[in-house]
Amino acid sequence: MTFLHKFPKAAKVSKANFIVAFIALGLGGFFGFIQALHRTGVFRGFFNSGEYYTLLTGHGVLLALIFTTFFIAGLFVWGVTRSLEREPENMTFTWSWFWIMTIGLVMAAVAILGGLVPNGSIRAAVLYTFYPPLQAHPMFYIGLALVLIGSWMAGADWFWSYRKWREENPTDRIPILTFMTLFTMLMWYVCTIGLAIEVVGLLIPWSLGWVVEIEPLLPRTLFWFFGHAVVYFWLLPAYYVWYAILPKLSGGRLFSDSMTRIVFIIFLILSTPVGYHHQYADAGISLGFKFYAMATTMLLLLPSLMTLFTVVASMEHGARQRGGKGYFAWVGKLPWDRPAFVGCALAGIMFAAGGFSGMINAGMNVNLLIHNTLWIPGHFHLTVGTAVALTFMAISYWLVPQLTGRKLKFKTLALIQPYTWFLGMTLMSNAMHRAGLAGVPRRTAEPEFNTNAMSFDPVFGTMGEMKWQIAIGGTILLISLILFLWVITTSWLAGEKSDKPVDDYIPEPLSGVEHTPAVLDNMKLWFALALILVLLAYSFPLWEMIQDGIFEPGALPRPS
Amino acid sequence: MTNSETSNSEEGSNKTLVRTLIIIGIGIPVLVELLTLFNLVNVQIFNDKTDQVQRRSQPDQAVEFTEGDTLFTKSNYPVVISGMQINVSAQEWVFELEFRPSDTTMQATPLVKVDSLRLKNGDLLRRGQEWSASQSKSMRWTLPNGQVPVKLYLSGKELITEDSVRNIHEEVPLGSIPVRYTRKTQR
Amino acid sequence: MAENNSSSSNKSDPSQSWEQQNPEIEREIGIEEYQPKGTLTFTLMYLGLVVLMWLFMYFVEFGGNAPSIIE
Amino acid sequence: MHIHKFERFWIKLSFGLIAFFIASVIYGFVAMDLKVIGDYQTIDPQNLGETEFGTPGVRKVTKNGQTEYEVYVQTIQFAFQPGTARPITVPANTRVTFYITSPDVLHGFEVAGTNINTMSIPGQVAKLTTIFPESREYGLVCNEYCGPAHHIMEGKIKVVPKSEFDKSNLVQ
Repeated sequence: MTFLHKFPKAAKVSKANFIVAFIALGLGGFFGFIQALHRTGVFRGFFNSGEYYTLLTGHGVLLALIFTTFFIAGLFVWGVTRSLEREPENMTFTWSWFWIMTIGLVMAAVAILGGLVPNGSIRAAVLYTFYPPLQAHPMFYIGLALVLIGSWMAGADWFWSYRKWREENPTDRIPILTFMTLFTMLMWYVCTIGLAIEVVGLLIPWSLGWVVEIEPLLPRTLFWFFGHAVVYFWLLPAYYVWYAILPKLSGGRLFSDSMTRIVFIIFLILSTPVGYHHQYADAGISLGFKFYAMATTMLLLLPSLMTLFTVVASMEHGARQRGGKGYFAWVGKLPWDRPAFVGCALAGIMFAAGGFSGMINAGMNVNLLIHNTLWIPGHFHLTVGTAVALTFMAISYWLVPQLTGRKLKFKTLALIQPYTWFLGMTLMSNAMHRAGLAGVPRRTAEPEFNTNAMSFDPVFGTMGEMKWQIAIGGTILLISLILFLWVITTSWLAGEKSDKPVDDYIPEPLSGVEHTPAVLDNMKLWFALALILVLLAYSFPLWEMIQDGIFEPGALPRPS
Repeated sequence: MTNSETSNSEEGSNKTLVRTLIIIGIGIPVLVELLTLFNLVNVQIFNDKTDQVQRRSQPDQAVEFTEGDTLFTKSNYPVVISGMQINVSAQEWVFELEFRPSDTTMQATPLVKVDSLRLKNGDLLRRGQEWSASQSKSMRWTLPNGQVPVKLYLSGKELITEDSVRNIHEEVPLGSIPVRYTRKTQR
Repeated sequence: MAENNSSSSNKSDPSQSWEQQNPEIEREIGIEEYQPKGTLTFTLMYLGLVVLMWLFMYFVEFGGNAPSIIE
Repeated sequence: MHIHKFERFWIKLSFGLIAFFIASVIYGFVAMDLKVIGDYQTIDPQNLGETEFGTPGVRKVTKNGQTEYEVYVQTIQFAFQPGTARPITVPANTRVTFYITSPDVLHGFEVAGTNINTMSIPGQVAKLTTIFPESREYGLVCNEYCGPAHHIMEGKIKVVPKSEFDKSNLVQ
């Protein structure tokens, strides 16, 4: 008996979400490969530089917003169903959020890809941050709003299951998988307030022409209200995998249940009031609020550093149970021949590196050294592009067999895949960080100086060498992505049917829930605290911005 | 490729594979990062700014033409680039070029022609436009999105006598062309 | 993959822990016994590296990168 | 709650690390003159013509008996005015204050390879003061996506020795 046989309805929902996620991953990843060749100038024959931004928007939206959201939905359906041992309460409701999200995704994707139609009027080359006054077709914003509404309903679905479960189990502690899901969703509700106000309140009326002018700073600020918490919305499901599943894949048990819960609570509280750290270089926001955001951002290092300890300790526990010894030698006893483990472990290592460049980004003034340079995509390809994406891919090797009731095919290719991803990403992001230090901007089709006889001065090495490093890294990543999609597709369609395609048992933590204080499960308390901190960070500056009118000082729209 | 992980021969080849993967997949990344760290610290702290002089040497700049410059200066019918701009909208990129006769244009009816444009990506845009050098002329090209012209190929027909014509060809490398946003007008 | 071939029986005997049923696991380590000294070593090394790199990035790369915004 | 003593130690160290980061940022801000811009003023982006931005360029001002320069820059789709068609020319080792805004969309204003890096947001004026320590040319980059020709938007800052600074090009 595996998940499919116990919970066939939930398995179907999970699978539907995964299918959408993997299609978005394939398409978005392919766009990324084209970009790697285009912006380095290695090969610019696929598209013109003017069309580059359509691809860039597609890459960002499909991977950062669509792949993540759908995969997370699939993962959480699996986790909530499994840990509460109940199918979704109402399948009509469950399928309706899936279809609302999917319709929204299709609308956004059509608006973006419309930009590749010559002389077409449906365009959305506004990148995934869609800062006005650059204007996309209304369909783009409406699609995003639908994805958002669908994701809210998905969260409501999981809370619904939880309430029903609570009625039947009034004294039990919240199972850890459900706990992590609910806290991630609580954080999502807090941070998407900003996005909802921006998209529904400002951008949709504006793109439909009901209002003409827009004040650029207000939607930008509302975007970043959401925009940093969203990275934790991607990251927390990766943590979810590292806490709940990775210890077992390592041959051990989760080190501490209470630490896990504390980490998720801190993320709920601190994720949103940090948004100004994306606006250190903005006029119109006073230094005091920038400093407040830096302090909360730096405090957010704490849960990640705690995660580092707890997760590595859980892996070490596994390695020692497998016979590992010494201070360092135990690492060799970890199952480096299992793709699911290898992917998660390498993703974790990358996250440690990405954590460092994130610390630089968080430093209010040192941020200017790298603000909007290629360093930033270098950073988030380590975090969301590897820590999150590689974890999701790796855990698919373990989840998809449970959802389909089929064994994994091509295990050797599956094993090669995370290593190639790690290699490709190191090459690409290493060069991106270094190019960023030399001042090479992000988000541009042709980063070279065109008409002035100027050049960027790298600290060491040459621009040419970095360009090849990025292009080769991007190519290796594409190969890795193809391997992943091949393994998953063939296993999904033609894997050997089995009652037990993987060992899906998850052992109890070392320090279990019996050691965990009850207050940690008090969702109302932590949610209220999160709202208070958000109000402290945002109420005054937002109020100040709308003093002169919500759309003033107004700028005219510029169709992208 | 088999799914079995227990057979001994499989185990052996698996070990070799894992070792290779670790050496390539983790070894190279670690090496790259260590080299980066070493070079950064080495350049910044130990031989600070040795390449300062070298890095500012700029490539030799060819003479580039921009708005206001005169072409065919050696002939007796020079023309002036009186306007040059790229108008960019979401849908299309349009290159607009305007010539007027120079004050020193002597001959009344020589014909001048823009044969083609060389774009930055190397493509050639052929669409000849011919006019009399004694008159002003404006012309426009629709560019592939994102491309800018870097060179003009011109030719001139100079009447030496009543019935003999001399052809002159000129390559005009273009300097910085202003690129401006325009709302596309519906046509 | 994470499965092991004999574990298909692993919940059949509830008196046995997961570790006891898993042939890859040599010994079961309980919470009282477990000292994550390797983890502490690694995390301390990471901390040291981060501090050194921060000092370098902040005071050398950034501090020595004039002109800067002075007001 | 069961927290291993190693983990307790690690959490304490983590707090120390956070405090160290914040402290070094404050130290750089106060003692090393490594600042970021704050709030300055709003402006109507559709009527820049009536402000100093209507005649963008370098101006000479006297502050506290010292000669300083002010540079008003408009970032437009797809040029710095001034900066693209002709370089922004300023003297070395002199206080220069930039006022930057945009009439159309968001742009970036990055002096490549330096710590001068700010956003140009329609409706907001970014104000920053700096001193260029050496005479050389700096590349100017728009580092925020600003439309289909974003990659073409670039410019130049030319820093010349004080003695060679030509004041005839100043805006009155």
